[in-house]
Amino acid sequence: MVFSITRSLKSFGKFLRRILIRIIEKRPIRDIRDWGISYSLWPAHFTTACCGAEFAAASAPRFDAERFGFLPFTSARQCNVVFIEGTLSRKMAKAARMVFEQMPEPKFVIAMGACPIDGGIFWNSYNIVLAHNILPVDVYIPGCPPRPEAVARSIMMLQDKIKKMGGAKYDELK
Amino acid sequence: MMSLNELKEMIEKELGALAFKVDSEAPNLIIINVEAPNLFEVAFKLNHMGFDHVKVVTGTDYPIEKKIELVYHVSSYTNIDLAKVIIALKIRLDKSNPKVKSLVKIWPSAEYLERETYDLVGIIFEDHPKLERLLLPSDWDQIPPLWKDFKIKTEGIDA
Amino acid sequence: MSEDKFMQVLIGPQHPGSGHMRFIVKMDGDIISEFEPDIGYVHRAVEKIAESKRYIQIVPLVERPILADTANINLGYILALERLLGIDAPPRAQYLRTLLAEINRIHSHLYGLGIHGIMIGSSTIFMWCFADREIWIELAQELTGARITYSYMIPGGVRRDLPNGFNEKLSKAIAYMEERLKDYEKIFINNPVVTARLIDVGIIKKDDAIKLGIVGPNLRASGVAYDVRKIEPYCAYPEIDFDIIVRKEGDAYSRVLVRFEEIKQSMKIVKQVVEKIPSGPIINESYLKLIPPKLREKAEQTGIWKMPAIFINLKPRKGEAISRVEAGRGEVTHYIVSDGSPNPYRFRVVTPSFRNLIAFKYTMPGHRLADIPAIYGSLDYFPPSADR
Amino acid sequence: MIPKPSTIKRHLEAIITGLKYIFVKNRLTLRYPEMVQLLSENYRGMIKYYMDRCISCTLCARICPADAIKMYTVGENKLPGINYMRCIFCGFCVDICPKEALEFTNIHDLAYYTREEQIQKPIEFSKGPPKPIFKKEPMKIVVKLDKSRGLKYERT
Repeated sequence: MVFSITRSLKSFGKFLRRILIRIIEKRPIRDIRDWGISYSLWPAHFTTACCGAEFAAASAPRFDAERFGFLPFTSARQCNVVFIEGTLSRKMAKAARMVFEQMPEPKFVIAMGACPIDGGIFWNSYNIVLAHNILPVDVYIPGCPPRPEAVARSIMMLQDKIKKMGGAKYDELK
Repeated sequence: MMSLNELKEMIEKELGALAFKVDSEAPNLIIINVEAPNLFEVAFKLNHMGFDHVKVVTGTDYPIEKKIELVYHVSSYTNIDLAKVIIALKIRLDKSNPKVKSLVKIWPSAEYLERETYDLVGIIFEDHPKLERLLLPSDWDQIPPLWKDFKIKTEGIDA
Repeated sequence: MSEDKFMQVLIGPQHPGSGHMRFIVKMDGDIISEFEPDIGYVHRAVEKIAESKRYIQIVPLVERPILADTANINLGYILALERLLGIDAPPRAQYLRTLLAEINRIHSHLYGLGIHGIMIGSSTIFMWCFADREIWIELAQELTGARITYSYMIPGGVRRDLPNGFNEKLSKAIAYMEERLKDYEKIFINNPVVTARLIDVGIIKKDDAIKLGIVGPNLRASGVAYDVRKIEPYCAYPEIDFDIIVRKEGDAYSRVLVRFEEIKQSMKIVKQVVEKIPSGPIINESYLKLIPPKLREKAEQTGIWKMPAIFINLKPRKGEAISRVEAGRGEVTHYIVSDGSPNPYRFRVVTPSFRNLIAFKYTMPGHRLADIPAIYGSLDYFPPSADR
Repeated sequence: MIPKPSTIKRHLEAIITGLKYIFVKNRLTLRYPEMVQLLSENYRGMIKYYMDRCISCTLCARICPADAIKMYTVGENKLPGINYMRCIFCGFCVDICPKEALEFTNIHDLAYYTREEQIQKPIEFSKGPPKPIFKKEPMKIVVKLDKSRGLKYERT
């Protein structure tokens, strides 16, 4: 008896969830949701290499990336952006993948600096991994290291991307 | 205040037959060539003289002669006279069997430097407290990367 | 039974208190009993790549690992290369090198202080240091044309002359900074919260410091008066008056203080450099005459010098050279083996952070888990520079 | 445990210093998309290429530390193209060019959605770097140093 009630409640919950997702995916609500996501991008506190110095400068007072709702956060579980700050070595690539998998959907990747894009000056090293080979990169920032302004621009570009094609990212949710 | 040559003579006298060649190079370098079996004793004597820390441990591969040259750059913190010079302690090892007694007991500062040299050049330091991979991933299965036969890609200037 | 007493804790690499490295810590309750740093997360094989590059191309390569302190590591490489080439920089270039090295030391120390601050929970000092660091970066950018990666020194000289009005800007920056450092003392250095966390934590005794071969401010905080700028003066340092800051305690707090006082000393050096700087060329005569006359004329007006084409094919003599310089974090040693070809046969660089790595292993045991960030920050460790 | 008077004094000093900065006008945030810093002439930003001045000497491609500049065959000539995915902005190519065919611009704040658009072949390279897009015309400012405020921004 109790068993059948819980089962029917469960299936009702599933049904409700499906309806809710359908409503959220509809135009006005979807736009509000995407707007919300685009202004609450929290990168995981995950420094892969030396670009972290400029990333720190970007979140420091002078360039203050927090104006975009961009707040570096400690735990990967509460984050939705992984910022590849410089070279990915083979050891670090495993960690990057792990951090990315720990994050909840929807999640985004920004590759900062020449090294994760195409190796930069280290392109012929035996120990580096390119970011796009292991992660779905959304925005690339060239430069070695990129200026904090470029970091701010990449955040703006990611916000634009989320607003324009946000829904496409959440196929897994359905 | 000791001149470079005086110091060189002093070291020659101190080491005697242990070192087969002592060179000096301006402005601040003294090069001591040592046979591998004598290395530990020479290091002990140098430490006793006041050279108290290791700056660099380098392994260089010479594929034609089938040798690996191991260099310890040693200097002093406490003695101002000795601090002005750097001693290069050189040993040549067979590439097929690059084994040498670790100097960590004499100079604890060599610990990570030797471990890195093991990792990247493949020299085995006997009696080292922890001879494991340091920089390379632990599943590295190729030859040591700083050997000359480990090739990395290069590109020309044409697209 | 005794095995059960210990617990292994892995910290990093994704952790705000670890940087790009991992700590394998064996805990006995709350006390650290064994501490093993696991590095290599930023190993990019600088030494191997250098063998495939020309001598001039290594100038930007050596900078990348030690990004917070590029001018000094650049200088070390150039000194070693100049020893092989048998060439010297003219006096004005020597002064300009000193100037950039010291500006860089200031913002490298501010970086270290800021990161240390946020590790022990004082985000105010992080914000302050990173804000004031921008002033020195702005000055360096004015001089070199880049924010952090200057690639300013080339064999036989430097690339750009002092821009107009630089002295005035510099004196304003120093005046501002001197006032500001007084507030730093009040809000961070003398703050009881900070002193409580740092005093008597992570002590490295003088004998241990020598035995472990640690370098830089960490060594000087343990009572060893070793500074390459005094022991083996290079560039303009022989003609400049400054003090080595030494403290006896050897704890985390004294390391912070040494760094803090060194900022003041660096400002003193910078002041003297701009006063004493001689006029004259900034590139060695033998390279200067290879620049086409038309470009040379223009360069004299703008202060932006061109490079001669010979730089692609620099061929030093056969042999080896070693150089040491005092970078912000300590002594950098460059060792080059040349076989007379345009590529180095073996290139070796040992950075201060790599030599300070050993301090982790021998300082941490006996402390509590919460002390790890306090000690780690005080050592001013920069993982990419250790891994190279 | 009762804290020592000196400890209380130091606590108070820290708090007062903190409070002081609430009132001191010491803001230095560069509100980026609205404000853009004009960089000096010698800033090593993205590179502009003048095809008519180029003599195809290949010096730029040979000195490039990151192998970012490559020589492309265009008609009979070999002309340089740049790969911004690798470029490290060291400026060696500009400094070694004997004919001043390469020039620094102070564009430095670009990001891309794809990798492909970051490779510039000679023709695109000669058109100069892409201009960053702003939604609103930004305020151009120059950075001045100030004795009491540190960095100060002035409109041009």
